[in-house]
Amino acid sequence: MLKGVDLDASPGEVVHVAGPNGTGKTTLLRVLAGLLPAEGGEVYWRGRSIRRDRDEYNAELAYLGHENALKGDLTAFENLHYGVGVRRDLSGTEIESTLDHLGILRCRDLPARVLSAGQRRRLAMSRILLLGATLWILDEPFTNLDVAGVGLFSTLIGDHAAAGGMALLAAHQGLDIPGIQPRLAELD
Amino acid sequence: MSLADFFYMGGYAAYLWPAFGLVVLVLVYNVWSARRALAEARRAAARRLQMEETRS
Amino acid sequence: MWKWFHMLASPPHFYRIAGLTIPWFGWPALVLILVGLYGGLVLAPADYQQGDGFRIFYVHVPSAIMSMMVYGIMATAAAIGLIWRMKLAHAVAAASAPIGAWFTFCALATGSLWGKPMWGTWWEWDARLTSELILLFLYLGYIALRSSIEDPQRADRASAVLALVGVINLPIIHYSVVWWNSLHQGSTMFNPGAMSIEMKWPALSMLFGFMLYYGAVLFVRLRAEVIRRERNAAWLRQELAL
Amino acid sequence: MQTTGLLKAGGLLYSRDLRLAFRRWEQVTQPVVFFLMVTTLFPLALSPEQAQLRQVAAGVVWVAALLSALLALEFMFRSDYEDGTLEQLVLSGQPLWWLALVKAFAHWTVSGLPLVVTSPLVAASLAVPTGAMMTVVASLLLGTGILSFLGAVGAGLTLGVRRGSVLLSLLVLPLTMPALIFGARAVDMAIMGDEPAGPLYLLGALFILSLTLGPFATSAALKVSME
Repeated sequence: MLKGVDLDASPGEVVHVAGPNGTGKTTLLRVLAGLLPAEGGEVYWRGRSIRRDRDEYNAELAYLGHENALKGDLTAFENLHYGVGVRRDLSGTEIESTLDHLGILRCRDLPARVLSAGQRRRLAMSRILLLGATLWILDEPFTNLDVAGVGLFSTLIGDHAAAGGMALLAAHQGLDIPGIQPRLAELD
Repeated sequence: MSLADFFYMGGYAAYLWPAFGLVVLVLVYNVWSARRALAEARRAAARRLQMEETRS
Repeated sequence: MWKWFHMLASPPHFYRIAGLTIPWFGWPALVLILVGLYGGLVLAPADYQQGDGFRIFYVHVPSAIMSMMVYGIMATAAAIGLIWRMKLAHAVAAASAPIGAWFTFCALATGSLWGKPMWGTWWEWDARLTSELILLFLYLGYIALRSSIEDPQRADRASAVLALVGVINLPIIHYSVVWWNSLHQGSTMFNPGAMSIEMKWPALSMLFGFMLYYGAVLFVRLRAEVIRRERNAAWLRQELAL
Repeated sequence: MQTTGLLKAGGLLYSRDLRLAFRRWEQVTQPVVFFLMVTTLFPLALSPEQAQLRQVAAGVVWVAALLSALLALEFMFRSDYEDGTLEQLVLSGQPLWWLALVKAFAHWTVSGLPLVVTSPLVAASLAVPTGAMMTVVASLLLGTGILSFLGAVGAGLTLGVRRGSVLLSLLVLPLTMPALIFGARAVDMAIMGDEPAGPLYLLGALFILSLTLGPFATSAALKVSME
């Protein structure tokens, strides 16, 4: 499906993977996250193939797919408690301050099932923040968000890059990330 | 031994010949179906190549 | 050696070599099977207990041996395909499954036809027949899984995992069935170890004939699999003379 | 930043799955109801006579339990697969075989264990003597465990596959036949008043085998299904 794609990113950088539908943005991101094996070629992280050091790579990676990976029957708080807890130790106050940061603290004890699509996307983004990973791979992070939400996510991505992290994101619209000019990788 | 004796098979003809016949049938069928699969694959590949040709 | 191996595994080479090899398997297979049939039906003396009925042995036992051997080959190929990500090995596993299933079917059907005059019933819950039946279920599961996954790569890898789980289970299934059977009835059929040489050789001829036959059919099916998986148009065009 | 240890991660995943199961209570109770119903069919179909029921009791209890547990098997990874949670688990940095083992264990807790608990009731209704109850429970404890760990492989392979549930039974049933043979035999021996230790040990060996090898095969199956 994808052929001749060459991509690299360094700390403090945001890479915007763009292109019309069906050009393989999702496939590319899934390959980069190690969820799909590349038929030819390799993905390297800190100079080492991710096939070799799977667990180390995963520990520094936060991936947001099309699906929010939320359990409808669990509350917002529980979703983060379990979803992030498998990965690293975290306290309840940490979760609450992140929920607050994303403007969904009042949904803390509501089951994810009753949240709006935009609120669920925010909740999924809280998980990305809480994971504390260096590399963010975000597949269409702005779906279902209102204008304020798009602005908030852009700020978060900008802050992440400013703190030395990096982000790869697929989005079909233009990006406006404060304080940083994203590098464009166009697929066709 | 006469031919009739041979086909009679000591009274076991009713079981023996179906068994042999079945195995021979399966052996022939396997060859036939494998060859058909190959022909099918070749036809499908040819179609695919022609489609690609017309597209480009 | 490694380089030669890689060359063989490249689709165009393999396709041509397989095409050249098929007659070398096919014709000797035909000869050996015909010789085995003649030897088994005409030359071999009748068994002193079972009379001419024992002659079903000449198709039943080689089929049963093949059914297990093909499963073993299938699982080995699947393991190679999983570990070294070799497409050709996956193709071998895929092409073996229907042939193995048919051998299993033959072993069951001839066993049943043999059982009727010997035991007086079409189906006896004999340990070997029961294991053979479960083996057929394993083959059918493998084929069903493969056919219900559309993406060929995923189908390859998923069915390979199943084949490996199956091959680990096969001896367990066999011995548990033997144990179960020994509780309920005594040993059955007859003991091929006690056969004389003139009774034995047609069976060996059949068995080797079946092996070569399997090789020939496998290669025909492999050619089909290679074409199906091939995306490189240049040689395909040449091969299909377009 | 402190990464979560193996045991704690497993504990979290386990308690998450249990909490989810209890919020969908009907999913837990359905296999048990099915189990009770199937075993009711047999006295109706055969005869209510105690001696006759006792003769087939071992087989009936075991086959019914196997089918009931099989019913729940397809849900082991289904919802995690559909909502993307499985991807997150794969990327969690924890070994996938461990997560697969924990999930299979959690699944057993909500689908296999209830069957084990209700089995004395079912056995009693089939005229199994009280002395054989321990064997019924012990054999099903091991048997449902085997089905969960072995069935996890099949559940992983059939994720996102057309007609997955029928296919799943087709794949898993032949693999569970040895367990059925030993389990039903142990119960049968206990009913006859014999010492059932032999088949129980063999059942235990099968359990250990599926517990140790199953999770690795499951993790391979899950990786394939994620592609």
